[in-house]
Amino acid sequence: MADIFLYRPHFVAFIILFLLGMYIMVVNPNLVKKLIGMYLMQTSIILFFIILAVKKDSTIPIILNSVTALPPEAYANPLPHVLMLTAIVVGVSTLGVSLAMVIALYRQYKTLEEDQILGKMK
Amino acid sequence: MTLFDDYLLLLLSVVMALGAVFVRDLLSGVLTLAAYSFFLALLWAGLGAVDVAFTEAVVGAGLSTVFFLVALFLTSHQEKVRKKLQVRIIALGSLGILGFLLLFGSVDLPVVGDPKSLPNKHVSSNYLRRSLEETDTPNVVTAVLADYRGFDTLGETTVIFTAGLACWMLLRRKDDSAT
Amino acid sequence: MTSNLPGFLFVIPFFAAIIIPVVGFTNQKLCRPIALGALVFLSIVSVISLSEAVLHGPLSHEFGGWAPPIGIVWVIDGLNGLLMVAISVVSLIALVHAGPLVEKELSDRVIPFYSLSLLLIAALGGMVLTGDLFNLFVFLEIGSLASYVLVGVAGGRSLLSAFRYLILGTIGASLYLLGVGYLYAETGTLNMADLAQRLPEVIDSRAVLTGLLFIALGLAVKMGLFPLHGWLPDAYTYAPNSCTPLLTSVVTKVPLYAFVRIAFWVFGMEALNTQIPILVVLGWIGAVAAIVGAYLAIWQENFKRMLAYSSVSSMGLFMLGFSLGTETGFAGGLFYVLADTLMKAALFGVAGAAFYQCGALTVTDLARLRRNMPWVLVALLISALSMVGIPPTAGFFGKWHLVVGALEAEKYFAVVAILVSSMLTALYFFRMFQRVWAKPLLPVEPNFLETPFPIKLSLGVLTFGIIALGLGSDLVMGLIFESVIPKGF
Amino acid sequence: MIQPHDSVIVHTLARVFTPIIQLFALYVLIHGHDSPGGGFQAGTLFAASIILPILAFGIQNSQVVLERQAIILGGIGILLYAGIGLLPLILGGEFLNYGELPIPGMEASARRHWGILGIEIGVTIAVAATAVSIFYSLSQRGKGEEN
Repeated sequence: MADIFLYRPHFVAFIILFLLGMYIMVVNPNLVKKLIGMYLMQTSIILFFIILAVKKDSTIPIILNSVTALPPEAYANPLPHVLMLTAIVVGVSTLGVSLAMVIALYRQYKTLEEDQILGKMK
Repeated sequence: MTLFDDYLLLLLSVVMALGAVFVRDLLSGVLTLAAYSFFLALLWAGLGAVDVAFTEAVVGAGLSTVFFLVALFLTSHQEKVRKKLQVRIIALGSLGILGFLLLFGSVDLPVVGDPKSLPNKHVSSNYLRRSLEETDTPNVVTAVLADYRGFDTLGETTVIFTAGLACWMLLRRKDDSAT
Repeated sequence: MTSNLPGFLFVIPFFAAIIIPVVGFTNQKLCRPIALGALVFLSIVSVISLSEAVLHGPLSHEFGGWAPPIGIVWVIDGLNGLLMVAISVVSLIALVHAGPLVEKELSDRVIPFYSLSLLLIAALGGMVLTGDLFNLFVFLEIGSLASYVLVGVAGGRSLLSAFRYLILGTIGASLYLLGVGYLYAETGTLNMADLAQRLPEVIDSRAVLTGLLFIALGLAVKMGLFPLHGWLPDAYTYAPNSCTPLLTSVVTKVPLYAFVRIAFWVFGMEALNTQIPILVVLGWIGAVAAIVGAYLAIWQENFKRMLAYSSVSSMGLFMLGFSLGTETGFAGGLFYVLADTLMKAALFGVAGAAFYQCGALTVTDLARLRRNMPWVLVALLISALSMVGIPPTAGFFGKWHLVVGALEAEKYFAVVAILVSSMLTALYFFRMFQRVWAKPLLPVEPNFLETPFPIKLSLGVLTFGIIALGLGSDLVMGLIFESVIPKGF
Repeated sequence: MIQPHDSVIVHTLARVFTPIIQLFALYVLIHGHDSPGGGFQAGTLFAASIILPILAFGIQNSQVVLERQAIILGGIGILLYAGIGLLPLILGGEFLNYGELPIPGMEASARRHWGILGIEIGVTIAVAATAVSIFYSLSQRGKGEEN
C-alpha cells in the first residue's frame, strides 16, 4: 500500500483535501469555517474525477474536423469533465444557500459560532 | 503534457487549503481559498480539462469568493479559539476509518494516465468517435454536456435556480413589500 | 418498451415549478391552483405509467434520443412506478393540507414555497425514475437544496437545524458522488443496467466494494439511518408545520429506494450473498435502529420530536425488511414503506393542524383536541394504531409480512427486533392516548377556529388510505410479488 | 448595504472592464462549440459584469436589475432551455432530442448544433440572472442595521 504514496501524488492530495475538508466541516464551530471545509471537500472530489480522465500524452478533447481527427486514445476523457462541470455548479449553489443561512442566523444571534448560537437559544 | 510536472501545483493547492483552514481571520481564509481555487484551475488546465479549469476559475475562484466576501462583509471576520476534545477524537477516529477505506479501495483503481483503462475506454471513447459527426460540435465536452447528457445540464441549471429561490426565501425580510 | 410517459412525469412538476415564480409575481393567488393542478396531472400520469409498466413490461425514455449508456435513460418498472404513485399522491395531499398553514406561517413567501415544493417533488420523481447514477446525484442535490430551505424557513432554531442538515447532507451527497466515481473507475459506465452487466467481471475488486460502501454511507446519511440520523430529529421538530407532511413522508424514503435499487438491481442478490456481505451488517443496523429509535421516542415530550424518533425507528424496520434476503421480507419492507408514507403524512398533518388551531406542541397539549377538533383526533387515533400495528390498518400488514419474512429467513433477531420496536411504539402511543383521555373534558376555548376544509379533507383521505391499504393489502402484495421482486431470491 | 468605493481608480476600471467582460462573455457563449466555455461560464461572466459596478458604485446607484426581476429572468432562461427540450417531446420524440426540432432544411446533426446553441443561451440567461439574484439576496441588509 505504501507505493501509492510514491506513484499517485494526485491521489494523496485528494485524500488530504477530502479528509481535511470533512474534519473542518464536522469539528469547527465557526459556520463560515465549516463552509470553507465544505468547499475543500467538494473540490477534492473534482480532483478525484479529473485524475480518472487523464491519459498520458493526450490533448484536450476538441476535434476540429474529421480529417485531422486523432484516435480516441489521443484525447483526454471528456465524460468526467462534464460530470465535474455539473458538480462545480452544484457546489456553488450549495454554497450560496448555506451562506444565506449563515447570514440569516447572524441576523438573529449576532454570532457565527455554533456553540454560542446554541447557548443563546436556551 | 506529461503527468508528473504538476507536483508543484498539487503542493501549492494543498498548502493553500491548509492555510485557508488554519488562518484565524476569516477574510484571509476566504482569500486564501480563492488562491487555492486558482491553483486548482491551473492544475485542471494542465491535466487537459480545459472546460473544468475555465469553470473553476470563473465559478470557484470568482463567484464563490464573491459570495463568501459579501457574507463576511455582512457578518463578522473573527473566529474564536476553542477546543472541544471529545468531538475532535470522535471525528478523528471516524475520519481515520474513512481514510483507510479510501486507501484500501484505491489499490485496485486503474493506473493514472492509462489510455486503455476502463473509464477511458468504454463510454467515453464513443463520445470522442461520434460527437463531431452526430452533433456538429467540435468541443466534445460541450457536445456531451449539452446534448448526450443534456438532461443533467438541465438539472444543473435547475440546481442554481433552486439556490436563487432558496436565498430569496431565506433572506426575505418582513419589511420588504409583499409583491 | 420506449414511451413518452416518463418524460411527462418529469415535465409536469418541473414546468409548474418554474412557471410559478414567473407568473406568481403578477398574481400570487395563481400559485396554489397551478401547483395543485400539476400534482393532479402528475398523479394521473403516474398511475397510468404504473399500470402500463405492470401490464406491458418496463417503460423507458431515452433523453435526447441517445440510447444508454451513451445517454441518460429513465425506466419505470413495478418498483419505482409504485413509489412514483405514492410520491405524487401523498405530495398532492400534503400540499392540499399545507394551504391554510402557508397562509398563516409563510404569508410573505407563498411563491417560493410552492415553487420549491414542486422542485422537490420533481427531484424526488427524478431520483426514483432515473437509470443513471450521476443523474441521480443531480436530482439528489436539487431535492436536498429544496428540503434544506423548507426546513429552515421558519428562522431561529429551524435555521440552525437546517444548517446542520445541510452540512451532513452535503457530506452524504459527496460520499455518494465519490462512490459513483469508484464504480465508474472500475467499469467505465454510469448507466445502471450497463453497470449491472459489467460488475460481475470486477466484483472482486476492492474499488467496487469501496464504491458500494461509500454509496451506502452517503445515502444512509440522507435517509437518516441510525446512527447517522443526527440531523433528523431537529429538522423534523423545528421545520414549519406547512412543510413537515411533505418532508417527513417522502424525502427520506427516496434515498432508501436509491440504495435498494443500486444494491439489489445493480449489484444483484448473488453478489450481495457471496462477495459483498453488506446485507448482514445492514440487517443488524436496522434492528438496532428500530429498537433505539422507538426507545428514544418514549422520552420525548414534544409531539413532533416523538414522531421524528419514530421515523428513525421505521427506517430501521425498512432496512431490516430489505436485508432479510427473502421475497416476503422484501415485499413486506416495501409495503411498510408505502404504509409509513401515508402514516407519517397523516401524523405530521395532525401535528400541524393541532398547532395551527390550539397551539398544541407537546403530547399533553393534545388533550385540547378532544374538545376542539374531535375528527382530527380520530385521524390521529387511526394512524397511531397503524404505527403500532393493530389490524386492519396498513401498518399491521406491513409488520406481519416483515415477521413472516424474518421467520422464513430464520433470522430470529429480526423477529425480536420487530416485536420489541412494536411494543415500544405501542408504549409511547398509548401513553399519548392516556394523556389525552385520562383528564376530564376541557371547556370549549372561546376564540377557537373551525378546522379549515383542506385540512379536514387531506386528513380524511390519508386516514381512509391507511385503512384501505390495510384492507387491500392482498392486492398490493400480489402486485409487489408479481412485478417488483428483484432477481436472485 | 454596499457603499460606493472611494477610489477613482476603482471607478474608472469598473467602467472600462464592464463592457469588456460582457463582450468576452458573449464570445465565450458563441464559441462554446469550438473552444472551452459555454453557457455556465458565459452566464457567470455576465453576472460578474453586473456585480462589478455594484461593488464599485454601491448598490444604491446601480439598481439596474431588481432581485425579483432577476429570479423571473432566471426562470425564463430555464423555460427557454426546457422549452427547446419540450418541443420534440410534444411532437412525439424524446425530451431534449434536438435532432427532432422542427427546423426545415437541415440535417439532424446541424439541428443538434443549433439546439445546443439555443440551450446554451438559455443556460446563460438562467445562470447570470440567478447568480445576480443570489448576490442581491446575500448583500441585502434591513433597515436600522447599518454598520
